[in-house]
Parts: sequence; structure tokens; C-alpha cells
Amino acid sequence: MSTVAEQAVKPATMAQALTRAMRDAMAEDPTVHVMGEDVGALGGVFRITDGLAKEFGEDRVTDTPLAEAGILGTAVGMAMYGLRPVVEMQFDAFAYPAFEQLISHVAKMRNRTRGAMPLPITIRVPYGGGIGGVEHHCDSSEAYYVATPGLHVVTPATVEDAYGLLRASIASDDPVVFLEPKRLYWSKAAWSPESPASVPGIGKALVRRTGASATLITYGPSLPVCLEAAEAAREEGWDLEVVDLRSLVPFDEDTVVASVRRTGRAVVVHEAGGFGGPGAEIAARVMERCFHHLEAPVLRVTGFDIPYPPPMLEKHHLPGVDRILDAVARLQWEN
Amino acid sequence: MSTVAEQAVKPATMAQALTRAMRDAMAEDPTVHVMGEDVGALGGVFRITDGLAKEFGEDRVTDTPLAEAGILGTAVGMAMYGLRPVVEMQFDAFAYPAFEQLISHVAKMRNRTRGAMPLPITIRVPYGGGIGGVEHHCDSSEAYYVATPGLHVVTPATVEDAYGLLRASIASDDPVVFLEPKRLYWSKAAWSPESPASVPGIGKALVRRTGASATLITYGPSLPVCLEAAEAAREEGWDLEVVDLRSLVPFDEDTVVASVRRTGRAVVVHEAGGFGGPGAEIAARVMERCFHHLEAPVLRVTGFDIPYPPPMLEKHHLPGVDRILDAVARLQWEN
Amino acid sequence: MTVQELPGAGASHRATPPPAWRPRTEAAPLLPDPEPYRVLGTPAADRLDPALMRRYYAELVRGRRYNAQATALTRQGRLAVYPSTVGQEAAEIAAALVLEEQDWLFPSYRDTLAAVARGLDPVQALTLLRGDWHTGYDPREHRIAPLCTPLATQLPHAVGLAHAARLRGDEVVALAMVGDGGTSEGDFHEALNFAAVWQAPVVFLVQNNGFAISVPLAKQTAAPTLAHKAVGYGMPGRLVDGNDVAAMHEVLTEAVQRARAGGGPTLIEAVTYRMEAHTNADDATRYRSDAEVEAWKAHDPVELLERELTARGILDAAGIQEARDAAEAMAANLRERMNADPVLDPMDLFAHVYAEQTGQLREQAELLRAELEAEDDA
Amino acid sequence: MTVQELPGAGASHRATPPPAWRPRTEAAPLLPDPEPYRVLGTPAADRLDPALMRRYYAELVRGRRYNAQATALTRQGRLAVYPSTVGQEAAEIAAALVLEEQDWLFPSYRDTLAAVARGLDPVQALTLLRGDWHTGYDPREHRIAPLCTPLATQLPHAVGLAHAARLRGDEVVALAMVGDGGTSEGDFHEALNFAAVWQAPVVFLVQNNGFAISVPLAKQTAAPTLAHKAVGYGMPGRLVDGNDVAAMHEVLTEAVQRARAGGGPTLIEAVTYRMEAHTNADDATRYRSDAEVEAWKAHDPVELLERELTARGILDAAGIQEARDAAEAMAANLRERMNADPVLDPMDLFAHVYAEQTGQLREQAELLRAELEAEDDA
Ligand SMILES: Cc1ncc(C[n+]2csc(CCOP(=O)(O)OP(=O)(O)O)c2C)c(N)n1
Ligand SMILES: Cc1ncc(C[n+]2csc(CCOP(=O)(O)OP(=O)(O)O)c2C)c(N)n1
Ligand SMILES: [Mg+2]
Ligand SMILES: [Mg+2]
Repeated sequence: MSTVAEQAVKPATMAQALTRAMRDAMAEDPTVHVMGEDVGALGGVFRITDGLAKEFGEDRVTDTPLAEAGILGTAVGMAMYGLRPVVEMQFDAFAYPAFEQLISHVAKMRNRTRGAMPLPITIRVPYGGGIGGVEHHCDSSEAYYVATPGLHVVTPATVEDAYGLLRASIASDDPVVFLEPKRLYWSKAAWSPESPASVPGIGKALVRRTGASATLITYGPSLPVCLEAAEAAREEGWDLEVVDLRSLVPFDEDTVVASVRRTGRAVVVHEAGGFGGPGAEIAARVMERCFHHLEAPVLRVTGFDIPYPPPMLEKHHLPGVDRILDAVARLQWEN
Repeated sequence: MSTVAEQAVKPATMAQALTRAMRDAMAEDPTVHVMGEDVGALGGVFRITDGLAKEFGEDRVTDTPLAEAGILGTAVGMAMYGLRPVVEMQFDAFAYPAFEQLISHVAKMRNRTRGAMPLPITIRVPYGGGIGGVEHHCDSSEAYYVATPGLHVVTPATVEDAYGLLRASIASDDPVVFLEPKRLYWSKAAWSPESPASVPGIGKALVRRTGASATLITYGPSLPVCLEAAEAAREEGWDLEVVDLRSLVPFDEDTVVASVRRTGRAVVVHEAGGFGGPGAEIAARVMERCFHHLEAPVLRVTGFDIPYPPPMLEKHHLPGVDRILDAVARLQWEN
Repeated sequence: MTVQELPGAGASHRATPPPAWRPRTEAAPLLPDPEPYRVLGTPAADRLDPALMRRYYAELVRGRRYNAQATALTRQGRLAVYPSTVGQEAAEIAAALVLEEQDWLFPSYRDTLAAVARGLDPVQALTLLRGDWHTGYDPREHRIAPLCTPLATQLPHAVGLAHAARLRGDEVVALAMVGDGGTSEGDFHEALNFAAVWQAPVVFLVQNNGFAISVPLAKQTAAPTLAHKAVGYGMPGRLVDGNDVAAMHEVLTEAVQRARAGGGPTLIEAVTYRMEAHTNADDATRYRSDAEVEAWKAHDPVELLERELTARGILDAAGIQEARDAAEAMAANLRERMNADPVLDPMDLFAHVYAEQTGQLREQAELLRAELEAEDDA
Repeated sequence: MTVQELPGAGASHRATPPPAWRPRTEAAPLLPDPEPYRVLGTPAADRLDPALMRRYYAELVRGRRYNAQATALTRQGRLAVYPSTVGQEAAEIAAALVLEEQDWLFPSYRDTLAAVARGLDPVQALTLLRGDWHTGYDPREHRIAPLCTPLATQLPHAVGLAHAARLRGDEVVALAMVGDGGTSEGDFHEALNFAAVWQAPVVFLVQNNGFAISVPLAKQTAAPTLAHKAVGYGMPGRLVDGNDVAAMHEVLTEAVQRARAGGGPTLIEAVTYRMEAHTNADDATRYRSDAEVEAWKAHDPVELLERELTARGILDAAGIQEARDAAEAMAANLRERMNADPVLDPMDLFAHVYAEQTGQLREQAELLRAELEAEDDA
């Protein structure tokens, strides 16, 4: 392994940070097991489990048969026996076969047994678009997870958070759906695994950029877009604050509400479809808690309410800087 | 079959209206097929398909093997060949095994094929609680369906609508998730199948009670509760309007917005969990469109964000009259 | 046999056949006997262990009484619903008795009797069906997974648990129960496949009781028998008379031992019959004839054993009476305890959703607490 | 055999065995041959139909060229991704050619070649992988279901369609394709079970090409062969050399005919090998040896046929050249047409979500239209 000094200077990708998080968790805790399709010799189709099988052996890093319900279902059993399975779903849409296991068991087991049988399972799901993937490879399915009590739903937007949040997820005694923004896998930052101190566990949002005119509330793949939009907004005379939720469940209402109360205006941004999407909850909740502070309704800039488009059209679907700025412009500035 | 005169006077249950809707659709259109677990000789565990197998034979009313993905998946193939399958899922939570088929195929087939291959499938799902059912028998899973573009999501609250909306769903060229409020199955109304004229197809909300002080927005099993709450509210001096959505997708924004602009206050009521539930979308949308008309934030009275409780505790979970009135009281009347 | 030796590889211009492929195992040892294995009433009964059979007899009588008492409790409104195992007691009880202490049982929603036979307090076993808390026991205490309502979904849990135990070096066997209808679910398939690939120490016990609610076996499968499904996973399949408790004991024991010894999973089909309706809420006359039920009465598991044991002098009138008295005592105790209203704390709704309550749940809990206090005041 | 005749029913105190149970079919006719069926290089090749084999030869050469061209297009950025079927052409093409016009093909994501062999324009077949519209053809025109990415999910569609056709009295057979990995999915199980119970006219063709991306067959199943899975559904299972196009033709034809005649479904395992990486994006050296790939080269489906046909004088140098020329022409045409940028209308995003646009979608379409107009203005 590389030394601290090396790590500190070299920029790392989010993919590397995720791999490192699993590696460190496995090294520290022998009950952590990684399982999924192609996670062994291949290291996963995104190479996120690269090298783990070699280091920890096939018993702890297991290429399973090709059956997602089976993967999650057996992970439930393993967790019942005291292991901490980290499950990889190969793509967002290929987690759907495991929905019954997820909803009826993973999310409910602790509650059903009055706390006697918690399930510390981390379900890693590469999600979202922007990588030219064909249908079924680009879904943003967080609405389903968010609406399922008993699950934590976490998604990093930075290299550092990728490490810290994945470590926290694996350490959690509750099941975590860990959504990995595919198109940020290769994003880079100067990062060393020795300093993940800034991630205070699951459930804390972070103000990534302070601003006074309005708040952009976002997470995962849309954070860089929002930061870019905030930069561009300066030309228009808007000073935007950007909040990175990092975890959708638990939802850090206090951080969000404090920001919006300060700015008086908000736009929620995510790739998932708007109708019934997570942004609806955020908008509804913000309006409930900030009603008398709001100068304009909370707006949403989201993916359209359509099946994910083919690669050649995806740029029209994804929330981009212009669409975000258009929404900011609609925040009733002339009032 | 009974005569018009008989029908007109006899009260009918919602269960009977649903049965009659399938019967009439099957009699009119030989491509309508009913399939599911126990829908044949038994007539379904709720007896909603009672008598259909006898009248139309096993080829058109089919007891399938016990596998929900298989049921919906074969229905997709049947629809591809020109049939109109009406699929019964035995209970809400037992529709989950069919999620991948629903999300990745049923919802997307028309779009994927640029309209060449629409799927006229009706998926009947008995849903919700209030009948003393054990776990997995009382879920309100509409959030999942609502967040899936390509599906219509319909739910009747009255005997008349049960008939009319089910006919409209079966007649629809698009897939419809038809949510049947279990606890209203045995609700009664004087109703004759010969006069379903008041149901103008899918996608129209209805003001069930006019009022001036605030709007209760609801659907399905919560409509009777809201109407009761509206009655009780008169004592408190509130004159509540009650809107029955009847269809969550398409969502009749105009009817809802018109009502709230008139009353200036709104509470959304449903059994499904609040966090990421359909009420979030409704609240967010209403606030967006009615911002300057609102005297108070739109509030929500919903099921808690917990796995559905055991029968002995469900009364504490379900939105009841008192909880609705408490929410109405919080609509900042003193402002 | 390697593919090099395949017939037809003779022609001289023919390339050597593909080296990566070869049959992984022979099918023959996987195939079940064509008829259900039986002991009672056959010469094999000569080797019965009297003490064991007396124990089984007592358990069967107790199980039958438990079924009757539970159904009576539904009529008195003390149970919301009860799926009876009258007629299936032999399979239920053998499934419990063949397991050792460290082993795990994965019951389906119907299998409260198996759980009780394994030592679970019947009152705890029945909380789900009574309407109080979903799972009334700590699964780790008796190593009994929660009664599982979504069909076949607990089978992969059994596989994962058994696999985990094996990885940790523990000699744990998991026995998972499912009905004939449940074999049609995708989860059944995936569980058996994972178990076979991992050679996990699991025994899959299918109780083929003829029906999935109203749907008869002929609409559920076209397979020769459900035990034949084992072939497709590369595990042995066994067909057994589910009403013959001695046969059940032998077949299950063999499978448990194979699993414990590292020999991998087994699929067992126990042919039996659900004598009563699906649950007390069901009307079985809609889908089956009295004649069919009557015919199966002649093959009752309790009577089969009683006749065999009395004919062989293993059991006498006093032994029968003793078993019945014990069963009555159990029923009386159950009745009495079930007649007490359980006390539930509504605040428990929020206590176990997560290890740590989220802010949103805390808010909701406060709402409910305020409502309850207001009610108390009124 | 009825249960009344079961062994062990002799003891006098024994009740008559349960009347409702009996084995539904014999297992023997369901069992596959233990080795893959072969024609080429065996005496069975004496009966080859020269005209048919020349047609197959031309198609195989074209198929091989199609694969090469498609992979080349990925390098030129004209295709986003391409899962090659080099080495699997015999299975791909036989699957298409055994079908009649009214029949339906249900391809997996890998099977563009089968679709092309059935008559689909390669450019239309490739839209999904090119990145323009998901399904580039009207499935009803050639009776080819959309290429299916979620594995095994199209198998129940094939069953439903075949069942619907049979209910309507149409003699339609559905042939559904899946990989070795796909057999592990629950949908595979459910589809085969429904097909067998309904006796639907479906042929399930599993191409066992040794890998599911990186996962070898031994981690996918412990079954003797994948064809043995048929037994558990009560349908015949057939094992065939997937690189032997004559054997593929015979086995598939027999299954299609049985289905058409009302004899129900068949499961066929074609043993083959994926010569190239999973897709152009994959690195196969991470999980398999060159030696293995080399060994399979000696069993190449195109060469196997070419050798057999030239040895038998069915094919000569001119015939070979003719096939290659035709393949080159196809490739040139494909190359040229794929080099043109497809024109997509962004507004199509909203056109086919529903028969009738919802109000919300109309609003979103207006937003996009305004953006596009603003861009045009800029
Ligand atoms: C996934 C799922 N689908 C449907 C049901 C509803 N259901 C409860 S019991 C039952 C029949 C089960 O039949 P079988 O597997 O033969 O078990 P048995 O009831 O005979 O013990 C059905 C359909 C369920 N519990 N789970
Ligand atoms: C439900 C589902 N899970 C995972 C995937 C991702 N995936 C694509 S191809 C593939 C391997 C398929 O292997 P196999 O069935 O043998 O077909 P082959 O690629 O060999 O043709 C996987 C895992 C998928 N497409 N669908
Ligand atoms: Mg059964
Ligand atoms: Mg393969």
C-alpha cells in the first residue's frame, strides 16, 4: 500500500476512494463481505472492487450467480448470522429484481423483530446518467428508496465523501442504499484516505458554497452542475448558496431550512424525474418550515418525467447550468 | 343478469362494481383477459373476480402459477399479441416481485418502441390498511408507481368510480396501475352499472364537497375519512372543500389548483407514508402554482414513515378525523 | 468423460471439441425416486426406534391439538387468522425435530407448528396472526427466522445464513420450508441455485399439500414431481410421503447430515394434504371436493403412526392417553394465555425503524405522543 | 402408475395412500443427452441438405463479417458499445432461420445478429447500441421483440405472446434467447414454469458461451448441464453443440415443430464460446486464459461448416468467394450508413411516454421547446 505522504499529494478518483473504503473496512473488520456480479476477478464493471478479491480471497469477495434478488436475499441471511455484506448492484435498473427483498425484508427486518435482528447491509448502486449508457443503465431510482422506511439512502458527490460515507454506511447497523453517481466515478480530487475526518457519519448535509440570494439544494451527480451554475450566476448578479444533501434518508432538514430561511429562495436540483421525486419532498418540507421566509415558491429542476432517453438525447434531459439559471430567474426577483 | 330497474334500486358494494366492470369489459371485448393467483374458481381472495371464470372460461380467466413477475411478464407478451390483460396482484406487497417487469418493461415499452408497441395492461392492486391485515398485506405503495413515468395510477373511492374508472383503465391503451382500497371493498352505494356517466375517463379529479375555508386533497381510502372530517369541522367553524384526485397519474392539477386558489389553505391526506409520498408532490406543486394565494403552508396528514404496523396498532398509524382536524387547526387561522 | 471422447468426434477433419465444456456431475444421483418414500406400513418400519417414535407420537398429538386450539381461537376473535396444518403435522414436526440446537429453521407463514415443535412458546409464535407485534420472539434465541409471509422470500435468507456459518467454520444447517405454490416464485429458483453453487448446508423442504390457496398442483407445475426440480440445480431431490413421520424423519435426517458433512443442499418434496381450508377465512368448497378430503382422511399422519406403533406394541392405551393429556394441558395453557389481551405500546411504532431515530421520525413520534396524552386527558 | 400400487402399501393396517397425488409425467423423456448433440464431423452429416447448408454457410460468413464490422464501428465511435457474437454465429443464425414468418424472435441484448439474420436491417438492429432511439424498428414488422437488456426479462414475454397466439388459434411459435448467466434469474424460472404449465409454443434457447461477463459457468450453476433444468419444469431438455450449425438446425427445428404441433415448450442448451470480450469495453484477460480461447478457435463454427461442406463437395472455392463477397458488400453498406449521423428530434422524448400526453409532460415539452428555440436563436 502507498504511504501517507504519497496518498496526500496524489489526486484520486471517486472510484479509487470507494475501492479504498471497502478495502479499509474489510481490513479492519473480518465480518465485512463484498458480493455481486463480476466483483471478483474483474473488479466490477466499473472496477470499484478492483483488487479486493486478490487481497481478501473469494470467500470474502464473491462473484455470485447472476440474480439480484438472490444476491440481496442471501446477503440478508449472511447479515442475520452476523456478517456485514456489501452488495454491488451492477447498474441502477438491475437493482429492480431485488425490490421485494429490499422492501419486504431489508427495510423491515429490524422493525419486525423489535430490534432483535438488525441488518447491517450496504447496497451499492451505481446510478444516474451522463455516461452515454443505453436504456436501463442510467436510471435515477432514488425515489423508490426514499419512500421506503427502514432504509438509509446516501449518495456522495465528492471523492472525500465517497470514502467517508461508504465507510460510515458499512459501519452502520442499518441497511444503507449507497447511490454512486456513475459519472463522478472518474472525478478527481487531491485526497488521502488518512483524512476523512470531515464526514460526520450519515445524515449531515453540507453547505458547499455560501451565498445570499438563493439556495440550490442538490446531491450526487448534480452537485458539480450546481456549483458551476452558482459560478455562472455571479454574472447575473446572483450569489447562490449550494447545499449538498449527501444523505436523502436521514434528511438533514435543519441545514436546509437554515439556509433557505437565510436566502429566502430555493431551487432543488436532481437528475431523477420530478414527479414524485425526492425534490418534491424537499420542496414540500422547505415550504412547510420556511413559509414566511420565502420570497418565491421553491422550484425544482429535475430530469423530465420520461423513461431515461437514449444517449444521443440525454443532454436535453439532464438538468444543466442553463436550466438551473432559468429556474433561478423565475424566483420572482422583481417582487 | 339483473334488470336495470333492479340494479337502480339495490345498493351495491365497491367489490360488486369492480366485478361488474370486468364482466362488462370482457363481454364487450374478447381481447380482455383476467389473470392472477386464485382469480378462477375461488374468484380471488377478495372475490372481485367472482363468477368470471364460470362465465368466460379458464382461457380468459386464468389461475396462474404463483409468481408475480411471471404473471406480469406473461401479460406483457399477451399484450404484445393484441390482448388486454387485466392482472390481479393478490395484495399490495405481493406486487413487489413484479417490479422489474413493471418498471423496465410495462412502463417503458411504448416509449422504447416509439409508440409501435403500446401495452394495454391493467394491474389491479388491492392496497392500504384498515382491515386488520398482517404485515405485507396493508402497504400503500403508490409512491413507487407515481414515480415511474409511463404508468397511469388510478384509485377509486366510491362504488360508482370503481366501475367507471376500472372500465376506463381496461379501455386505456396504456398500462394502468389500478389501486383498489381494500377497506372500501364492502362500502355500499345505490348504484347501477347502467349509469356510470359521471366518470369522464382517467385523469379528472372531483370536488366531492365544496367549502370555502380550506381544501382537503385526498384519494382512495382516505376520501371517506376526509368527508367525515369536513363534517366534523363545521363544529369548529371551518367549511372544508374536499377534492378526490381519483387518478394520481395523470394528476389533475387544474382542479386542485383552482380549489386551493379559492380557499387559500390546503391539507393533503393519504395513508401512504409522508416522506417521499405522493402528498409531497401535491404539496410542492400546489405551493408552486398557488404561492401568492396561500395563507399557510400546505400541510400533509399521512401514514407515519414506518413499516405498516401490526393490526392492533394500525389505528394509531392511519390518518383519522382528529389528526386531520389538528392539521387544519395549524393552518395559521389567526394570521 | 471428457469431451474429447464424445461420439461423433471421429471424422478426421473435425476439430478437437471445445475443452472448456464438460458435464459437471451425473444427473442420476440427483433424481428422486419416482414414488414417495415410505416407512410406516412397510418392512422398513421394523427398524423404528421406539423411544424416538413415542416422542414423535406425543408431538403429533400435541401438534394436532395445537391446530385445533388455534382455529378455535380464530372463532373467538383471539387470532385474526390461522393457516392450519391439520394433516401436515408429520412434516411440520419432523422438520423441527431433526435439527440440532445450533441449526436454524426458516418457516413460512404457515409453519407456526414447526416453530412450536422446535421449542418456541406458542403465544410468541402466534403474535403475527393475533395482530400484535409482527415477530413475537427473538429469532436468535431459538434460531427460528421470522415467520415469512412473502412466499419463498426466506429461502435465500436460509442460504445466506448457512453459507455465512460455513464461512465462519460453524457446523450449522439451515432448514427452509416452502409450499408447492411457493416453488413457482423466482426466489425459490435463485435460492436453490445459490445454495448449490455455494454448496451451502441447507435443506429445502417443500410441503406439497396439493394447493396454493385454491390453485391445484396441476396449475402450478408440469414437472414429474417437485423433487425433480433438484436436478436443474445439481442437488439431490427426494420425494417422501409427508404424512409418514418415520419416512420424514429418515429423509430429513439424511439431508441434514449430508449438509452438515459438507455435502451441500438437498431438495425434499413431502407429499401431503391440507385437510382444512387455506385459513379460517377461506372457503375450500369452492375449489375442491369433499371426496378428495375424505380420501386423505384415511391417510392421516397421526393415525398412521398410532396404528403402526400400537400394532408393534410400541404404544399402548396408556401412552396414547398420556400424549392426549399433555396436548390438552398445552391447549388449556395456550387458550388461557391467549385470552389475555396483549398490551402494546403505540410508541413502539417508532422505536425500531432505525437504530437511531431520524429527525422526521422523532417529530412523528412527538405527534403521536401528544395525541395519546390528549386521549388520556379526555 | 397410481399410488395404490406403490411399494410398501402391503401392510394390512395401512390406509390406502392419498389419491390426489401421482407423478405427472415420466422424467426420462425430459432428460437431455449427456453430451452435446453433433452432426458435423459425424455420420449424421451424410443426410445434410446441400442447399440449406450453402444458405447457412453464406449466413455464417455474413454473420462473422457483421460482427467484425460492428466491432470496428465501436472503435470509430460510431457505436457506443457492441457485444460481439464471434464464435456464436451458428446459434444466432440457426435461431433466426428455423422460424417461419408468423413466428416471433425474442432476442437478448447480445443477439443483434439473430435479428439481422431474421431480416432486420442491421442499422435498425443497432440503434440501441449506437445511442439513438432505444428500439430502432417496429417489433411487429419482423416479429422481433425489442432487444432486451435486463437479462431473462423477455422470456416471460415470449411465453405470454405464444400463449396468446395459441388462445387465438394462430400457429405461432416464439423463440426466446438467453445466456448461461441469464438462467440464474428468477424470470428464467418463472417463464419456463408458465410455459410448461400452459404448454405454450415456446423454444428457450440458452447460449452457454462459458461466461456471464467475467463469471464462469461453474460459479453460475452446479447442474449437470443447463439443459437439465428442463426436468424441473416438465419440458424436454436438449444439449447441442452450439458451434455445429447443422446440429443447431436439427435440434431447433425439432423443438419448433413440437411447439407448433401443440407439444409444448423445449429448453435447449447450445454449448458455445464467446471468442471476444463481453463487449468492446471489457477486458477478458482479467478472467480467462488465452489458451482457453485458442482451444476454442479450433472449434470455430464457420470453419467447422466450411470444412465439412468442402470435404463433401457441397461447397467449392467459388462458393466460398461468393459468400465472402456478399458479406463484404453487406459490411460496406453497413459502414457507409452507420457513418451518417442519425438525426433525432429531442421533442420525441415526450412523444411516446403515453398515448396522450399528460398536462405535466406538456409543460415539460414546452420548456424544452423554448430552450431549443433559444439555442437556435443563439
Ligand atoms: C409473494 C407472495 N405472493 C402471494 C402471496 C399470497 N398467498 C399467501 S399463501 C398463498 C398460497 C401459498 O401456497 P403454497 O406455497 O402451496 O403454501 P400453502 O399455503 O399450501 O402452505 C398465496 C398466494 C404471498 N403470501 N406472497
Ligand atoms: C437483470 C440484469 N442484471 C445484470 C445485468 C448486467 N449484465 C449485462 S450482460 C451480463 C452478463 C450476461 O451473461 P449471459 O447471460 O451468460 O449472456 P452473455 O453476455 O454471455 O451473452 C450482465 C451481468 C443485466 N443486463 N440485467
Ligand atoms: Mg400448498
Ligand atoms: Mg454467457
